[in-house]
Amino acid sequence: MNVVVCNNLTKQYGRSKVIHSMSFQLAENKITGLIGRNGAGKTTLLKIIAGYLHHSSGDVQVFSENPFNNLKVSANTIFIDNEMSFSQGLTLKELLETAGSFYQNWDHDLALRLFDYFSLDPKQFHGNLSKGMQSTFNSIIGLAARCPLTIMDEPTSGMDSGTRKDFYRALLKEYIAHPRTIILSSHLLDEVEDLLEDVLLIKSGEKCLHLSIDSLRDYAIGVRGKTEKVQEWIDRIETIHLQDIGANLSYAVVKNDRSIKELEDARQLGLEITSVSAEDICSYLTSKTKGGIDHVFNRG
Amino acid sequence: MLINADSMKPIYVQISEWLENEILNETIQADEKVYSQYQLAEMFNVNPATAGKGINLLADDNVLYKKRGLGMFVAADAREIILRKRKNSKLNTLVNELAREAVQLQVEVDELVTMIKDTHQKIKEEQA
Amino acid sequence: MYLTEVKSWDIVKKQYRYKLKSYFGVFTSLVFIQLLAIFFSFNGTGMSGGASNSISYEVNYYSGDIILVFMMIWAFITAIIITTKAYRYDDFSFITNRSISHFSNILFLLSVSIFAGISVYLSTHLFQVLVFYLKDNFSIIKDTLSVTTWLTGISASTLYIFLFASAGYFIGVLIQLHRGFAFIIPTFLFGGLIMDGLGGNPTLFMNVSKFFGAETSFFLFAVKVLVVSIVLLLSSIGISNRMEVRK
Amino acid sequence: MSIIVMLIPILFFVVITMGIGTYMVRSNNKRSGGLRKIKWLLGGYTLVLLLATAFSVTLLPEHVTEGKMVTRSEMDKVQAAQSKIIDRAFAGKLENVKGAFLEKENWSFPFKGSTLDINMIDKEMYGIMVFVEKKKINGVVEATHYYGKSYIDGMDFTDKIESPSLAVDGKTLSIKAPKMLEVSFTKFSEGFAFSQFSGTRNAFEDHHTSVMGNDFILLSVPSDLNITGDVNFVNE
Repeated sequence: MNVVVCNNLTKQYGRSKVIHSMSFQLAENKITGLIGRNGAGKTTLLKIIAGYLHHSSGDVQVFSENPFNNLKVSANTIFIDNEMSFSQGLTLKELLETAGSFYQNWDHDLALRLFDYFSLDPKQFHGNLSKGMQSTFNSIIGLAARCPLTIMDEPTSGMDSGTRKDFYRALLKEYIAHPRTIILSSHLLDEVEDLLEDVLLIKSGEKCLHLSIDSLRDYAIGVRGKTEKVQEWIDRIETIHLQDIGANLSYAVVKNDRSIKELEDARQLGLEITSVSAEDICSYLTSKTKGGIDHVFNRG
Repeated sequence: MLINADSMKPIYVQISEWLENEILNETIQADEKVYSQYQLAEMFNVNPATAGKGINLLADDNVLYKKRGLGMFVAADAREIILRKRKNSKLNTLVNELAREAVQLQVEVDELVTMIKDTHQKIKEEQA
Repeated sequence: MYLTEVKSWDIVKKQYRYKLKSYFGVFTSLVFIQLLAIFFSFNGTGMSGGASNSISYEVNYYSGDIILVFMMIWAFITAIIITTKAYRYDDFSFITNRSISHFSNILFLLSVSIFAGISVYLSTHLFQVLVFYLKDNFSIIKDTLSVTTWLTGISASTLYIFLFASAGYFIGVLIQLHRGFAFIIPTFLFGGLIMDGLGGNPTLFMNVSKFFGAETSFFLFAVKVLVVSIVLLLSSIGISNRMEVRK
Repeated sequence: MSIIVMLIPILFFVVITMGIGTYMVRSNNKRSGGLRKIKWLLGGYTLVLLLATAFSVTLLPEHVTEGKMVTRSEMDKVQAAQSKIIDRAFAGKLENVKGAFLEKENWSFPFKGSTLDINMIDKEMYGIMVFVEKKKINGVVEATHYYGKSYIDGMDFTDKIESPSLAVDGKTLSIKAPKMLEVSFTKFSEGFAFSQFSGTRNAFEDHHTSVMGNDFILLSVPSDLNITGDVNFVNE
C-alpha cells in the first residue's frame, strides 16, 4: 500500500514554481530520505504532504485522501521541523502530556525516558531552549507519537554530533520496534544514509531520482585518469560530473550501465574506475553545472 | 571485479561477509538460526531492508535456508559453499590481475605458471 | 501501522482543553485590566447636588460601566491575539484541521466571555466594598436586583463581551489574511467615528450602539448579539479558507 | 466646541483601547510564569471577588438605604400638585393640603395681645412662607409646619427634614431656621447591562432628578388678631 502518492504535483507562488510536476509514491513502512540542496523545495513538498499547504495543480494523496486541512491525515501524521510552534504558556512536561492526549499511539514512557536521556528540564519553556534542544524536544515528540506517517524535516539541525547519532539510533530502534512510514529530509545524505531504505532526490523542485539506497550506491561509477584519455572514453557517454583534478588529470562520473567491453576499454586507456558514494552522487546530480564549484574558477 | 578493491563495499555485502565469517569460525553452527534482519539492522545501525538484502545474498547462495515462519537457518554445507565461493571470487580476481600484469610485462604463460608453482610449493613447505 | 480514526468532536474537546491551558495567560491581563477599571471607576459616572431652605445634598454616582467596557476591549484584543500566527500555529503541532481550530477558539472565547461576564458583576461588588471603606459618606443606595434582573444582567454582560470578542476575531483573521488590514481597519473605524462626530450628530456610532444598547427586551438583545456574532465568526472561518493552514 | 466635546469619548476610547492593547501584547510576549503562577493569581483574585461580593451582599445592607424608588413621572406629578396648591394659596385659597404635604410639626401658643409680629431670624439665609388663617378661636395661636414630599434622585427624604423652631416672646413670634439637613450619599448602579432590561431606566437618558419639596407654616390665629410681618392671608 502506498501511503503518499503524488501525480504531477505542482506548487507555485505567483509565477515561481517551487514544486514542479512531481510524481512519486512512498510505500508503507519505509524510511525514505528526501534529499536535496537548500531551496530545492524539500520543506514545501513536506508541508503539502502534511496538509499545511495547498498544492497548485496535479494530485496528492496521503492515506488515499487529499491531505490539505484533513483531520484524518492530521491524526495519522506528525510533522517535525524546527519551526514547530508550541504554546509559550506550557512547560515541556505539560507539552508532552498534551501531545500524549492527542496521539492515540503515544508512548509516554518512551517520551519520558528520552526526555531524561537528553537531559531536558521538565519545567523549562520551549521558547527558552537553544535551537539544538528545541530540535531534540521536537524529535522526541515525533518519535513518541508513533504516527503511521512521521515526517521529519531536518530534524537534527542545531544538535551536536553526539545527539545526532543518538537520535538516529533511537529513530532506527523505534522504527524496528514499531514500523511506520518515515520521511526524513536532509541536505546531508551521509548522515542518514544507513538508516534509509529509499531515497527521493529532488533538484529545483523537480524529482531527480527515486530509488532504493542500495541502487543509489551502485548508480554511478567514476573514472579517473589523463584528461585526454578521459575525454576520449566519455566521448559518446553522458556524464553526470566532470572535473579537473590536477595537472592534466580528470575525473568523470557516469551512470553505472556501461557494458563490460566499455569498461575493458577504459582499462586499456589506463583509466582507474571507482565506485561513487551515494552522497557524492546526490551532490553531483543536484549541482547546477556539470563541473561543480571548480567550474566557477575555470575562466580559462 | 572491475571496480577497485579499495572502494567501500556496500553495507549489505559487509553484513553478508560478516555472517559468513561467523559461520566459518563456527560461532553459528549448521542448522542453527541466524540473526533476523531486524537484529542485524540494530547491530549494524542500518535500515532493516539493507540488512535483509545481506541475508538474501546468502540465501541465494544456499548458505542459508528458510523455515517458514521461523526465519533463516544455516545450511548443512554452508561452510563448504562459503569456502568455494571465496576461492572462486578471490582467486578469480587475483588471477585476472596477475594475467593482466603478465601481459603488460610481456611474461609468457609457461614462465608465469612456473612462477606460481614455485611460490605455491614454498608456502606449503613453510606452513608444514 | 493501523490508521487511527478520530471523531471531530473529540479533537475539538482536546484542542479546547489545550487552549484553556496554553492561553491561560490571558487571565493575567484580565485581572490587571479589571483592577485598572476599578481604579478608573473611582472617578464615578457623575455627581449631582442641590440645596433648598433646609436641605443640601450631594449624590455621587458609581457604576460598573467602566469595568464592563474595559472587559469588552479586553475580549476584543484577546480575540485578535489568538488569531496571530504564534497562537494559530500552536494548534497545528498537534492533531487538528482548520474548522476544529476555529471551533475550539470560539469555545475558548465563549468561555472567557462567560468568566469575564461573571467577574464583571463580582468586581463591581469589590469596587462597592472599596468605595464603602475609602469614601466618607456612608449612606449607600443600591438598586435592588431581582433574580431575573441579576441573571439577565450577567448574561447581557457576557453577550456584550462575546460580541466584542467575535468582532476582534473577525478583524484578527482579516489582518492575518493581509497585513494591510492592520492599518485599514483602524483608519476606517476611527476615521468613520471622527467624521461622524464632525458631522455634528454621530449617527453611525449612535445607531450601532443603540441597536444593542437601546434594546429593552433581553430576548431580542440576545438574538441580535448572537446573530451578529455568528455572522462575524462564520465570515472569519470563510476568510481563513483562503489561507494556507501553516506556512 | 460641541465637536470637540463629541470627540472626547471617542478619543478616550481609542486611547484606552490602544493602551490596553499595547499592554496585552507586551505581557503576551513575556513568558508567563507557567500555569501554576497564573492559577494562583486567578484563584486568589476570584476568591477576593467572591469575598467582596459576599460581604457587599450580606453585610453592606446594614449601611444601605434601600430606596423605594419613585419614578420620574411620579415625582413630576408630586411636584405639580405642590406647585398648584402653593399657587392657589398665594391667591388666597389654601385647600387640599394633605396628600401633597405632610404635617411635620404643630405648635400652640397662648396669646392674649392684639398684635402679633412675625419675625424671621436670619432672613437672608432662611425664608419660609407663612400663611395666616383667621379662625374663631380665642387666646391661642396655632402653628403647623407643612412639608412637601421631597425626593433626591427618586428617594423619599421628607421624613428626614426638620422643622424650624417657633417661639413667642411678648408680641413677637420668631421663626428660627432648623438645622440644615446635609445629605451626601453614594449611589451605585450595577451598570448598563443590568439596567438595560429592568425597564426603570434607560442608559441613554439622564436619570438624575430630584424634587425639593416646598414647605410653609400655617398660622391659625383669632380673627381679631392683627398680624404684622411678611405673611400671606388665606381663606378669608
